[in-house]
Amino acid sequence: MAYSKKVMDHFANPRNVGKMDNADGVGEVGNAKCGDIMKVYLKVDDDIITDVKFNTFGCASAIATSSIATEMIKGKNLQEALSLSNKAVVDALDGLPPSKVHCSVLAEEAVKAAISDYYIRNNIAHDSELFKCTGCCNSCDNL
Amino acid sequence: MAYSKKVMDHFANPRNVGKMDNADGVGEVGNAKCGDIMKVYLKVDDDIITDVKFNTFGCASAIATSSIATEMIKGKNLQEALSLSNKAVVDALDGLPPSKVHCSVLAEEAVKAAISDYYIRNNIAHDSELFKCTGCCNSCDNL
Amino acid sequence: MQRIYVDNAATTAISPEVLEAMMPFMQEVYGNPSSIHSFGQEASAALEKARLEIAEILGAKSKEIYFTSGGSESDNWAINAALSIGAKRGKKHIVSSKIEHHAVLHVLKRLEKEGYEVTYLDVNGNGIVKLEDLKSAIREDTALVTIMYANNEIGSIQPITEIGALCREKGVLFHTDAVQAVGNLPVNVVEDNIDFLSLSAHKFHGPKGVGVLYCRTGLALRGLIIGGAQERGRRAGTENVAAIVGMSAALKQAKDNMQANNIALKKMQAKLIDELLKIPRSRLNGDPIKRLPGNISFCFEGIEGEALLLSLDMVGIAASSGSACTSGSLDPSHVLLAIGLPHEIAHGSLRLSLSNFNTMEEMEYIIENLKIIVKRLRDMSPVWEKLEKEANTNGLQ
Amino acid sequence: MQRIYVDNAATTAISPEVLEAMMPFMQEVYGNPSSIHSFGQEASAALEKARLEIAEILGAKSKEIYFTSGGSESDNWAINAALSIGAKRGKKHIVSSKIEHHAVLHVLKRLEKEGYEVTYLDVNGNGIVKLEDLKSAIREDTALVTIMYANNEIGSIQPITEIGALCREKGVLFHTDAVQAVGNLPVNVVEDNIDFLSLSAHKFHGPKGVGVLYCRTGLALRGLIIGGAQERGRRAGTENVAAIVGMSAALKQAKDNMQANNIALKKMQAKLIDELLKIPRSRLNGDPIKRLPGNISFCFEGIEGEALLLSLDMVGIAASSGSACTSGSLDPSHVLLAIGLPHEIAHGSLRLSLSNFNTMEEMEYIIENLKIIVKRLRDMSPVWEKLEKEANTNGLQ
Ligand SMILES: Cc1ncc(COP(=O)(O)O)c(C=O)c1O
Ligand SMILES: Cc1ncc(COP(=O)(O)O)c(C=O)c1O
Repeated sequence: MAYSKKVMDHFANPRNVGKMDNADGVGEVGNAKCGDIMKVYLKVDDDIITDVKFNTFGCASAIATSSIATEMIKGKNLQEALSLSNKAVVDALDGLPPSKVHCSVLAEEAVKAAISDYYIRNNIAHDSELFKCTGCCNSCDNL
Repeated sequence: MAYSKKVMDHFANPRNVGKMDNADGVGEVGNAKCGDIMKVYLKVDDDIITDVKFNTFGCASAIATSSIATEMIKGKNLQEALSLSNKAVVDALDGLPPSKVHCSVLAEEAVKAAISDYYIRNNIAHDSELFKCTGCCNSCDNL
Repeated sequence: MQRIYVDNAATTAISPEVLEAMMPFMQEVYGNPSSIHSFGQEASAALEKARLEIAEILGAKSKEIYFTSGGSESDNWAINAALSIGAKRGKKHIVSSKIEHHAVLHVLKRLEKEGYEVTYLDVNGNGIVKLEDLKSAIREDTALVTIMYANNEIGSIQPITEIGALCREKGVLFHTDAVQAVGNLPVNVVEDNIDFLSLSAHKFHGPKGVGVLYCRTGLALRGLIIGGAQERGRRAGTENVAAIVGMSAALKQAKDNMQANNIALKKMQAKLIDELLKIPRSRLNGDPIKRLPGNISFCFEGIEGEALLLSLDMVGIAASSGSACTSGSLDPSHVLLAIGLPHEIAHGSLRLSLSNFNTMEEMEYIIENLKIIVKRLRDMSPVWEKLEKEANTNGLQ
Repeated sequence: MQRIYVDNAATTAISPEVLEAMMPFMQEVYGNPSSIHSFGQEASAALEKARLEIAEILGAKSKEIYFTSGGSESDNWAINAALSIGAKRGKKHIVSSKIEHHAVLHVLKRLEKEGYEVTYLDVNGNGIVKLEDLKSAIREDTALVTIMYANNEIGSIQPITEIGALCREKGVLFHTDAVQAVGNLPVNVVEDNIDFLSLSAHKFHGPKGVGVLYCRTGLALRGLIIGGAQERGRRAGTENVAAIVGMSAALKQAKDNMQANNIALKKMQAKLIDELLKIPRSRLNGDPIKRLPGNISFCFEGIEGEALLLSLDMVGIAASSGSACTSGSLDPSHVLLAIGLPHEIAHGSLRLSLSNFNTMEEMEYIIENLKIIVKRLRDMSPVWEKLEKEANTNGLQ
């Protein structure tokens, strides 16, 4: 259960935490029953993510993965943001305990859900396969 | 396994320990396989036990029970000596641990065996029932 | 930074007096109690003295006390031993509750796989077993009733006297996991008709890794760990003399100070409960009256327990979200689900468990910081956002 | 009065350095290692550090080390776990030896009642298992070979490397009770192909009530004491952190000083053996070469062991007649019978077991007093009288 310094830093001082009133895309994944919900807000300007905010209900690693994921996509174009993998999130946090890796998957999915929302709002064609829930966070099955 | 002070005293300073060259009666009970052998020598004068010696192979309580038993019969007449019970021996020692009570039985039997030997040597009629092994020391059965 | 330890249901600090009592047995008196020489006999005398003292405090006889490595071993052992008694008459049914500690529950789960049938009694909303339920659950083939004395998460105290009386009346063996009760409540095995009882020293300022199984005389106690003739041939292993002496000292201290401690604990407990209930959408778990004097169990809607704990830890407050053994697992506590909480609320649980080493000033500090932390986490919680919206909508209607 | 402790095979004194390593964990660092707050994480870090240190010394991996309450629990657990692996393939046969510790033997006896078949290998006159015997004892349905590393009574060291290799070759699980070996001999689980190994801290100047079960990765380790998720879900119970830290410190100290200690021990051992062999009708039990460096096991004909021990105790010498657990029982040691001694000789046994806290001066004192005591007890022994008579008669013929 020992978290890296990076995780604790992002938990204690989460970056980009907050809501966004007039977001261009909003994604929410997870459910309260499982214990983790992440909501990501995007401001998109000319295919570039100019601002991002998140709200998370969940454990310290859920908050930390949300925080670092938002940091990693800010200023990137949507294509780059879409390529964010949960592995990259874990690496950026200097690792996560095995039981917490699902949080990084959730963070990846939250970003994708927000981008998907942006595409849909703007009628931009996209490969919906990319946005399917990986089902990796199988904590729901355990309940 | 805690022995009384009395037991330790009789073990450390056994009374009447030794052999007797011209004993009037000698009794030996127990066997080395069981771990206890007691040998009691009597000098009898006019039905009175004027001297008594013992030799014992065995644990501390075997030595202590032999010691106190010889003390208890010295100066007594044979009838009195015959009435020595293992219980009296245990009491005189302020008790024995349960696993060591058989030693007191052995002591009683050693005294009786010596008296029996005296009776036989002197052709004195006696009730042989009195001298039967009680079988109480069933340590042999456990081997 | 100030450090406040309010996780005494997980484990306690060894009290200085207990440590002092233990020290000779970690230094000069190191003999093996089974040895017949003086080093051994000194150790053996201390062991038997401790056994007698513990027995007396529990209302038991010396020879009914078996030393173990702690609460879990005692629980495992008691259940296995009781069933081996029942097995002789083909009894294959066990009654327990839904809120037992894992040291009981996991044993029962394994036994179910091995052909035993287990009835897990429901508890009411306050976490208390209903006697009528127990009465109707006991069957002809019931080998054992195992119900904990007091719950480790929500602090609820079961009606043990009544349960014990009922079991005795029905002729069923009764085991109670009293790990959280002993040291905090007066426990008497005779008055409560207890056949088997588990306790663990580290819950009452004794050392870790040592406990007791009480087993009533007359019951055949099948060994779980066998070998040497220690513990009258029922529990093998060179005895942990220092720890056992420490356990006895700790129990004695707990008993001597129980009344005074309880008054102080209840005052701190009341203060925390009063103040934390002022936080909106918070709830106290467990029975408001029939609860351990040092236990405060809360749920805060809209936030998750681990984040709460780590936030508290960052300001020096050591608490727990439930039992120590399950901290870090994904599933919410089976105890909170058993008292009827939905998953999303059960996730936001916090257990503060006090000891007589805590102070009222610490309570103030906890309250102040907890309020800030709950607000901070809620502010970033999409669940809280939804709850607020719903409330506003309802308010508007 | 001078007090000399030469019963280190029964238990040892905690070394001052070990106690020092333990103290913080009996005072400030009292958290439950399962707790996620800083108190818990400090304890958890110490626990994992100890695990790694112990693993490295044994040539094992960290995750192969399970903390237990001592050697007996480890033995019970290993045997039960190994059989549960074998049970999946219907294996119902066990190979062991006639000289195992009761923590193994009693488990095997119980298993025999439950339908297992056990082959107890004979040992040679020096207390050593014969490899050919083992080879022919292993069958298709053999689930486990359990043979001790070194014997606690007579100190004989088994050919563990060869046994391990043979078991691996035959595909049979191998457990070794290394309680007397670890700390005295270099033990490497990989080189010796060991699948399960038991050790106990109090045999090498660590605290009582704590031990290790080593279980090779890849083997399904069925829990004996289950409940909380401690020890990766395999052994429930709040970890005895202080004792575990002490065990690791003790093992490290034993390893670092092993060479120097062994030289000193062997010197004292040789002195005692030489001098005691000068007593008429005395014999050294166990192998003269393949023996634990601190073990001296003797039989003196014509006297009984307990009387000898208590006499030694009266002059301040703490020794044993065999294993501590059986001192005070009526039956002579199964180990001495297994090496072929008749009952009457086996009764007169004495075990002196040294540690690096002993000195050459103490050996002198022991020799001097032992000679006097043996003579005194023989002088009052009717068995000795007979032996002398027989000798005289034989001499006359
Ligand atoms: C060979 C052997 N195995 C097992 C044990 C049991 O260890 P413990 O007393 O720590 O349970 C001992 C010592 O008592 C021993 O010498
Ligand atoms: C109710 C209850 N039972 C059993 C246990 C297990 O005790 P131990 O950790 O001492 O094995 C605990 C605490 O961990 C507990 O709270």
